[in-house]
Amino acid sequence: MELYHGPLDVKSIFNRWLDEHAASNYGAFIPFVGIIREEDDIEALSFDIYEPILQKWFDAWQEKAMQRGAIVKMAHAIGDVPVHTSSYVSAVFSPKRRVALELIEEFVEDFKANAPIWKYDVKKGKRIYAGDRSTPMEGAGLLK
Amino acid sequence: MELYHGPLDVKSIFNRWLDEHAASNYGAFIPFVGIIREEDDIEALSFDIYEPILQKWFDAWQEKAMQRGAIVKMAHAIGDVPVHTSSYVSAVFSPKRRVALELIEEFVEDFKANAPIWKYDVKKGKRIYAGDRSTPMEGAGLLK
Amino acid sequence: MITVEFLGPIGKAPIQIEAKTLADVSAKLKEDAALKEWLDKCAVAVNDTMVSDLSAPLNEGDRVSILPPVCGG
Amino acid sequence: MITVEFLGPIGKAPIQIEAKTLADVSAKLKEDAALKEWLDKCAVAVNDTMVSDLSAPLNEGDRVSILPPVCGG
Repeated sequence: MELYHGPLDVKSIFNRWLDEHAASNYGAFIPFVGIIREEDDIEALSFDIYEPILQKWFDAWQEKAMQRGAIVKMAHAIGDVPVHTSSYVSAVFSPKRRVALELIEEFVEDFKANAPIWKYDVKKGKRIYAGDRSTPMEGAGLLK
Repeated sequence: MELYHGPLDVKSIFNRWLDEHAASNYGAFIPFVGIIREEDDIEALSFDIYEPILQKWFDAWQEKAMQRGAIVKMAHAIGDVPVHTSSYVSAVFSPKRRVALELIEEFVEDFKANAPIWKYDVKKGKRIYAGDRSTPMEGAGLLK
Repeated sequence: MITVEFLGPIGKAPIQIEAKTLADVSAKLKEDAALKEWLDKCAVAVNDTMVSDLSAPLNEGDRVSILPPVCGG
Repeated sequence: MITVEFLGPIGKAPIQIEAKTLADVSAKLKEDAALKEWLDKCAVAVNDTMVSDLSAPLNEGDRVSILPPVCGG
């Protein structure tokens, strides 16, 4: 798992992951690249991350992937990420196509729902919590 | 659609596709990279392609993707592709994550079933048709 | 005359035959025992368009392609 | 004493309180009207492990994290 301040250098991350596994004998590699869309007059999105729990979430996924013979990779931005740049890259390497297609979907969707990352719109230099696009994590409301 | 003789230069294809759409305002980019696995004592896989029908298949998919606000990309190798190198790269660019995840799966699976491409194992320099791993195309058996 | 071409692993040179429909093509190809085993699992295109109707008329100069089972990627 | 920290957009500094269980933490946090609206939708971790049991005992020095709705990617 890799965290960066500011936008991701997608090409170098992708190229490095490919090099790392050039001889690992995986048959399928599926990256997912998330790019900040220009919409609603935002200049950027901005992210807070709570790393200890994100790392545990990721490690549990790595375990799950390995049980299916695959591995997962992930990079995410911290702080401001301008429109048309990337905040998030994840990937699956797997011996087989089917497992890779299933895993990338499950991994990305679970990431959206349960990775401890908070998103803000940046408008005129101000950070506004994207509460309406956010999802309560599993078990939310315990203290209510 | 791009066809190459021999293995694909995955990095340069990926980097070029990213550059082409750097300002297209897509929010999700999902490539699929197929890599030749070392197994069954093969040195390489080898491919025949019938381009006119592949192009039509691809154009129909592009149409379908555009109706969902997305686009598809594809590169494939012709001839021999040594183990641990890539024969196939495809991708979806889409405004939204969900459409991208759905399209890449449908696109890759339909490609497997209906793209006019024939695969051969290469063992000791000999090309052996991979008939047992091949799928009859839609409408097969018409002339039987 | 129409042309019949055999794609990928079939490994047979194109042939020219007289045929008014794909049913005629089918009858002609079945005369070749080596081809017969392929026909069960092959799809068919006419002038690079996939077809599913045996009785559609063929025209002089049409090109029929025989497509064996595929496995791209 | 245990520490309660508020992650992401809640924007509140950590506090130290006496609590034997998360039920005690809940009672204490509800005294703050500004926090009450968050509690409905926040998940909870103890020492960086997500928890779902209000009655599990807390130990001296434990760290309770309050996690508001997320949106990575």
